[in-house]
Amino acid sequence: MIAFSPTEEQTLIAETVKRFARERMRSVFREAEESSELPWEVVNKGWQLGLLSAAIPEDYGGLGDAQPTVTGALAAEELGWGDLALALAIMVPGLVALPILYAGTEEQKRTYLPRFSDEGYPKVTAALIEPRFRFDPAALETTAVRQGNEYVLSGRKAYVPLAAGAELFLIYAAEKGQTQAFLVERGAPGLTVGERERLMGVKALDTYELALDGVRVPASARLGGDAGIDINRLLNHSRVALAALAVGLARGAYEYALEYAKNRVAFGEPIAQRQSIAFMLAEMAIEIEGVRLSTWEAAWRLDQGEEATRECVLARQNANAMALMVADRAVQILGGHGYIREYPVELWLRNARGFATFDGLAMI
Amino acid sequence: MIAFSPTEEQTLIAETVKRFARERMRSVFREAEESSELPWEVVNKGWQLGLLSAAIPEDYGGLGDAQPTVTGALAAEELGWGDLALALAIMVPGLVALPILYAGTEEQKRTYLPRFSDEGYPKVTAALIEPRFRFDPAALETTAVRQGNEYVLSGRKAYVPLAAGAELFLIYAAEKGQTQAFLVERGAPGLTVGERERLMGVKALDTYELALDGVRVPASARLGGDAGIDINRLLNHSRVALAALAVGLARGAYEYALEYAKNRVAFGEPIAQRQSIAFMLAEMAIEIEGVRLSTWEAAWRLDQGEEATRECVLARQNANAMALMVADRAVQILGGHGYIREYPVELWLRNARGFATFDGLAMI
Amino acid sequence: MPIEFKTPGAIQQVVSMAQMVAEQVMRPKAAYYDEHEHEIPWEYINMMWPIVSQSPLLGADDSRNGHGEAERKRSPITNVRLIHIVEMLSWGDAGQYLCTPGGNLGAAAIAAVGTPEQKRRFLSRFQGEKPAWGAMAMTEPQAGSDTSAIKTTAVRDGDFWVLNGEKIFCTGGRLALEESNGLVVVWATVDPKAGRAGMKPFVVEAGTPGVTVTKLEPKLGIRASDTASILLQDARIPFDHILGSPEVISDTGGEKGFKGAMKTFDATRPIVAASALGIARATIEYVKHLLNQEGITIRYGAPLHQLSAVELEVMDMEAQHRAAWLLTQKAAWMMDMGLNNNLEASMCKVKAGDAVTRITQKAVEILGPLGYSRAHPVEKWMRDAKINDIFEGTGQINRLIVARRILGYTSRELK
Amino acid sequence: MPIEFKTPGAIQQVVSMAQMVAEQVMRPKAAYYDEHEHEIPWEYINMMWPIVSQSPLLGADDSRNGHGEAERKRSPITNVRLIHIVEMLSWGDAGQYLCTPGGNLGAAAIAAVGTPEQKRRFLSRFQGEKPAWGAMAMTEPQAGSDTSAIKTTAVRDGDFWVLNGEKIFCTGGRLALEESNGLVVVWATVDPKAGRAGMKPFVVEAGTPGVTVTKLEPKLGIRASDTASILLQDARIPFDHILGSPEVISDTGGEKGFKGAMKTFDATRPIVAASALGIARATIEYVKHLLNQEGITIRYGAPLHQLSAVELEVMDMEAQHRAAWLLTQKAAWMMDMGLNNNLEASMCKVKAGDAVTRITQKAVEILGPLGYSRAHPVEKWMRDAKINDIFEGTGQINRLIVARRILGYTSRELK
Repeated sequence: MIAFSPTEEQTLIAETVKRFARERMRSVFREAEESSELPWEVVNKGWQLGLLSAAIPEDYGGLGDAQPTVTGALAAEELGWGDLALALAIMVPGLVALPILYAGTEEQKRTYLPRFSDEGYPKVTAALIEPRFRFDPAALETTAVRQGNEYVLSGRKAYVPLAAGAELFLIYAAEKGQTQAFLVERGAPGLTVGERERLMGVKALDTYELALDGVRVPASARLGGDAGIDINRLLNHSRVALAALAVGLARGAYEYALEYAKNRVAFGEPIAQRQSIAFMLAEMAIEIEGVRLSTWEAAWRLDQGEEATRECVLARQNANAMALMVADRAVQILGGHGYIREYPVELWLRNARGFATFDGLAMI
Repeated sequence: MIAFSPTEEQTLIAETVKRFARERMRSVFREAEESSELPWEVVNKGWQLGLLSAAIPEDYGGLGDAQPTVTGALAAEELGWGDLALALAIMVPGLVALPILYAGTEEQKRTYLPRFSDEGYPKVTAALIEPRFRFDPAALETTAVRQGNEYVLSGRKAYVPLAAGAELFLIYAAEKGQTQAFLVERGAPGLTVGERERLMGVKALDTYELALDGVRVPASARLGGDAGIDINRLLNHSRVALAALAVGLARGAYEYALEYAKNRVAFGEPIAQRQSIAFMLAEMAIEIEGVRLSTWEAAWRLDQGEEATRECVLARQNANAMALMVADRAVQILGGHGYIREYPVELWLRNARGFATFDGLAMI
Repeated sequence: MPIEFKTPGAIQQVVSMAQMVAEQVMRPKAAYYDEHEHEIPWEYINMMWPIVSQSPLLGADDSRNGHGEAERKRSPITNVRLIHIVEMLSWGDAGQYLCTPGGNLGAAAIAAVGTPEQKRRFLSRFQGEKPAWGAMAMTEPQAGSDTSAIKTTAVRDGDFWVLNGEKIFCTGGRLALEESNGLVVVWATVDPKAGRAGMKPFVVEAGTPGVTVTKLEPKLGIRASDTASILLQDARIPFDHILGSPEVISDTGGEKGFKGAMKTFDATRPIVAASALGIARATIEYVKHLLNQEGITIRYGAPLHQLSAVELEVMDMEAQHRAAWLLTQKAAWMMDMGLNNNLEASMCKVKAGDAVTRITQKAVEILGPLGYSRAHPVEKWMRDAKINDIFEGTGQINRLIVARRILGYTSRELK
Repeated sequence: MPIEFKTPGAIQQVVSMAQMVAEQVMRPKAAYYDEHEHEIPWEYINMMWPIVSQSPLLGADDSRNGHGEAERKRSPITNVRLIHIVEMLSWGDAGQYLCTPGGNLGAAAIAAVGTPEQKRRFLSRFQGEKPAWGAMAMTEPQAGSDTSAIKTTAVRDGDFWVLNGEKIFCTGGRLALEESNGLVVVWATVDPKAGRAGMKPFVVEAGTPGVTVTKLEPKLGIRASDTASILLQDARIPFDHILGSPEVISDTGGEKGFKGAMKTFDATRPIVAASALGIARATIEYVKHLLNQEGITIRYGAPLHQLSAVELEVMDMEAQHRAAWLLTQKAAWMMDMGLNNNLEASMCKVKAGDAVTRITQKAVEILGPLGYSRAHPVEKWMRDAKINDIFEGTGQINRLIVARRILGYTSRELK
């Protein structure tokens, strides 16, 4: 059947996250951004919602959601509505857990997955992006070379979230031209966490460059063992996560601009009563909904076990453009207020522009 | 100096063409389109305005305009305003004369150019476009092979205007991978004018496919003699001509939609008093003017003897998109009336879409 | 019912049938009917009639005989199924699709507002031996989007109404009045001073004296379909041909007749959107097919710096098409669920109108010399497409409706 | 004078000077001032002051001492020259450029509406030893685009005016009032019931008791520039600090004071457009430079099917930039020619605002991980750029002005 109604359970989860976003994330996000510091209390609370655990099968200590990606998309939209930096922080453990779930060996799953159902926020992170114009997840410059029973990793990574405190890194590298992933413990010789990066947005989330200078890991650290990973499959889970976050961010900007336009009086009536503003809002609403449904479909296909690369890529591409358009128009509708940092819309504009870059920075 | 005012002479020419467009072209263009027949009386009158002759130096029988390309752009805008099919028809002789002027040998100029100042419309045409997706003026599939004192031309051409009645063809072909041009007389063995083409727009102008099956021409038929031609330079004259025509077409559509919007009453007032319509018109006006000035600049640079490929390419690219946007919005503003053939705007939409395809179909 | 995107088997079956018709009957003649404006595509019509008249395939027909409500309850996929069929037939040829026999908009209005007796009386012809058409006549020369400006009058004369006025842009008006024993639902005012409250729908049957098709509009596209002007000169129709109450009910709460008409838009806008998206899909498939022949396949997921301009464009086409199609499915699904889809119906119409316009216009450019030539179908699809951003509410009118709904504004607050 | 696109030598010279300043003073500190919001770029200011105070380089200053008219007649390139300099300095850093000392908008208003005596008295400070700034205070919390909603009052008290109210979004207000012996032209109403007819500009000098800078807005971009809130509490200024007539001239024909203000927009909108386009050019150059390093050059004239997505995007950036820059030059040239450029001033502002927004946003995307990082300047340019679509009339307000002009509508006919 074609149907557009979440299950009762999904609705409940979405409502819970929505409340968390409204009450907890929205009360701290602006200060977190200005101070460039993660409000860990809120991140921990967000973690304790158990969204990741819900997606992990019961065999590995989780709750085994029947539609983990669809449910993830619903939750990610709400987190994205709350704040992108905090949402990404809350989702960082998934960057390690989900690749293990989707591509790990049975042993890797048994070893690592149960800890992601713990109350304590897992100190893990993943490194995919490389600091160059020609970055391509399918053709990395970071290399992994097999030497006997070990792999030697060399290269440079960027946009690695929470790397300063991470105890376990999932590091993507090209092995014979194919992208593979390796589990690397903190303190591995040759692994250096660089300076904290300075980005245009999501400033509350600390990200780092990573230098890999001949880092040696045992062969067993290779995700998926001999089979390795299908990077594209993992990227699809990232694409759909980014799309869902973008929908949430855009919805936040749209709702804010809509309320502003209804309350801001100029020339004797609310500016929302002018067609130029009203039509902008209408188009924002239409595009948000179109991308939301595209994201749901992509998520649903992943849950069905389909590859769905096309759907995931298109949902994400459309989401990038949509979120930017919506946030930019929100700034425009607020006029001068849109440009100052006491209103949230300029932040949403900066964050929205990030979606095009954030490969692998979120996953559901 | 930076200045945006045509000379008195240019203004006079533009005004003359404007009057011709309004009085002669606009009174026949719709019928010509519906009947797919050129109103030759009007085309001949248009030819007798002497626009091409004005661009040809006095030495070769012309009037020797000091800014031939700028003046050409001003005139082409007015012709484009009148009707694109008729404008292209009036400009066809230029497709042969101007390449000879810009790239011909002294002998070729002396032989051919004077006839373009005659009162009678010259029966000539040019063949550049090829009927394939990968058409590239700089990498033609039609070939010219030198054999002794002759060239042998083989291949297929499309969008050749007025080929059925032409007595002289300028045919572009790749010689050792470089685009060259060859003057071919009607009746040359192996030269076949195919069926008349059926296009989406400019239906009054008859165009044809051309088959070249080992057509032999003397070496002296090669434009520019041993030096040959710089196809890019000629294309720049085409790009700026197409851009100017697009500006004219768009201005016509814009003016029509503006008048309609001021006169069409809905919900108690002219629809132009709604911001949604008014803003559309404002953006149309802005884009038209921006492309017009870009076109003038490109034309001015050509007159200065600069290569100006960048300016010509950008003006044309921008003009394509602008003309389509303007014509599409004109249809939208007219609503149901925009869709029916008793109003001109649907024709302008079809014609506007042609600019992306009409390489070498106009030249100034 | 969870979120799901699997087309039900029952729909897949009828879509397969529609695909056969589209491929074998419509496509081969699409260019012909485009070139021969207003010739009637009888092959298609005769192929479709047995299907349409036997089963509630197409739209409001499933409400006939007064069983509409029951029918709807038994099969909560009526609207989703319908848009799938419309999409497929429009993929075949939007011009021929618009000639699909059946009650269409006329029957929809009768089904929405008519009494059980009226439904029986007027709708049975759409189950007869010969194809028949229903149509709707609303627009007038001075009244397009502003339907309240209608000047056609209906004056009571004993047991009759006398209609006078001129209607334009009546899709299928000729098929309904001249080519079959069909009917047209004509909107007229019983009280010119009452504005929308005075506007009522009247059933005008083929053969009614004083009713003439005066003109068929020559159009940019969908040329197989007739867009008729209809002149009503002292056209007398029985009193009980009025749909709904003859009373002029004033402003608040009232406008029932007019609201009825607006209500049908909630059902028909997704249908128009689906038709648009059939054209869009045809175009995308054609472009990709042609690119494939040139050895170009779209590398989904390649980074921006590796993509060609054409690849990026095709991906954008697909993304816009998909978003529009999902919006359309949702609007139809909501109807099937009995939910108010007024907002969603306009949303999908806006998006589909935009998407198909952009997709087809871009496709002509991408194909270069082939795109602009009538030897390839893309230029026709560009011409056919544009109507979808205009009829059943222009893109602007539908944006206005969306804006009013999301802002909670009345039509007075947001003009 | 024929159509010509050659920048005159006299302009090329000052642009070269501006380029030196931009490259050697502004660019090296651009990131610093972006990171250290509201620190004042004294190096730039001190470098510019001798130039600005000695020669009529920047804007309204050339009208000082009452010689404006004569000056304009002697050199019909004032405005064209000015936009070239502004473009170049904004290429350097838009934030620092906005700190350029001089009379700026405040002096422009005085030059446009003041008496010869007022010009002498108020403008001489902009030729002094120390840098001084002029500014304009119009916007209020409840009055943005709708300037007629201004609530700040000016009440006559003998030989004084007493001003009360709150102004926001005053660009350079702190520099004018706190960092120099500058002045702010404050718009206030002398008769709240008279609407625009009651609105008058008043010269408020630095040091006036009752005038306080209460806040500097934290902003998305242009962070070197202060956007000040100014509180006026019983601020007493001499009677002759009013610009233009103190009379409330009613509706028709009148509104002289307000029209004066609007008139200055005709001069300043091309300046804002030029500033936007300086950022746009910087961005395009940076992107092309980086692409060049990667071995990618733009193949102008290659057919669509051969272009990469990035090439097409860069070409579009350049085309939009060029069109906007030519519109801006034309608007400035018309001023120099003494022609009414009200339409053209808004046209170039709309186009430049759109172009720079789109260009910088796209550039961040094209550069991928580098684009979003503050280690590269593009993300800052995206942030700086956006103000140009907002201040001196949002894109929407300027579209409205263009629409009114092309349609011949009053502000009542097209709201």
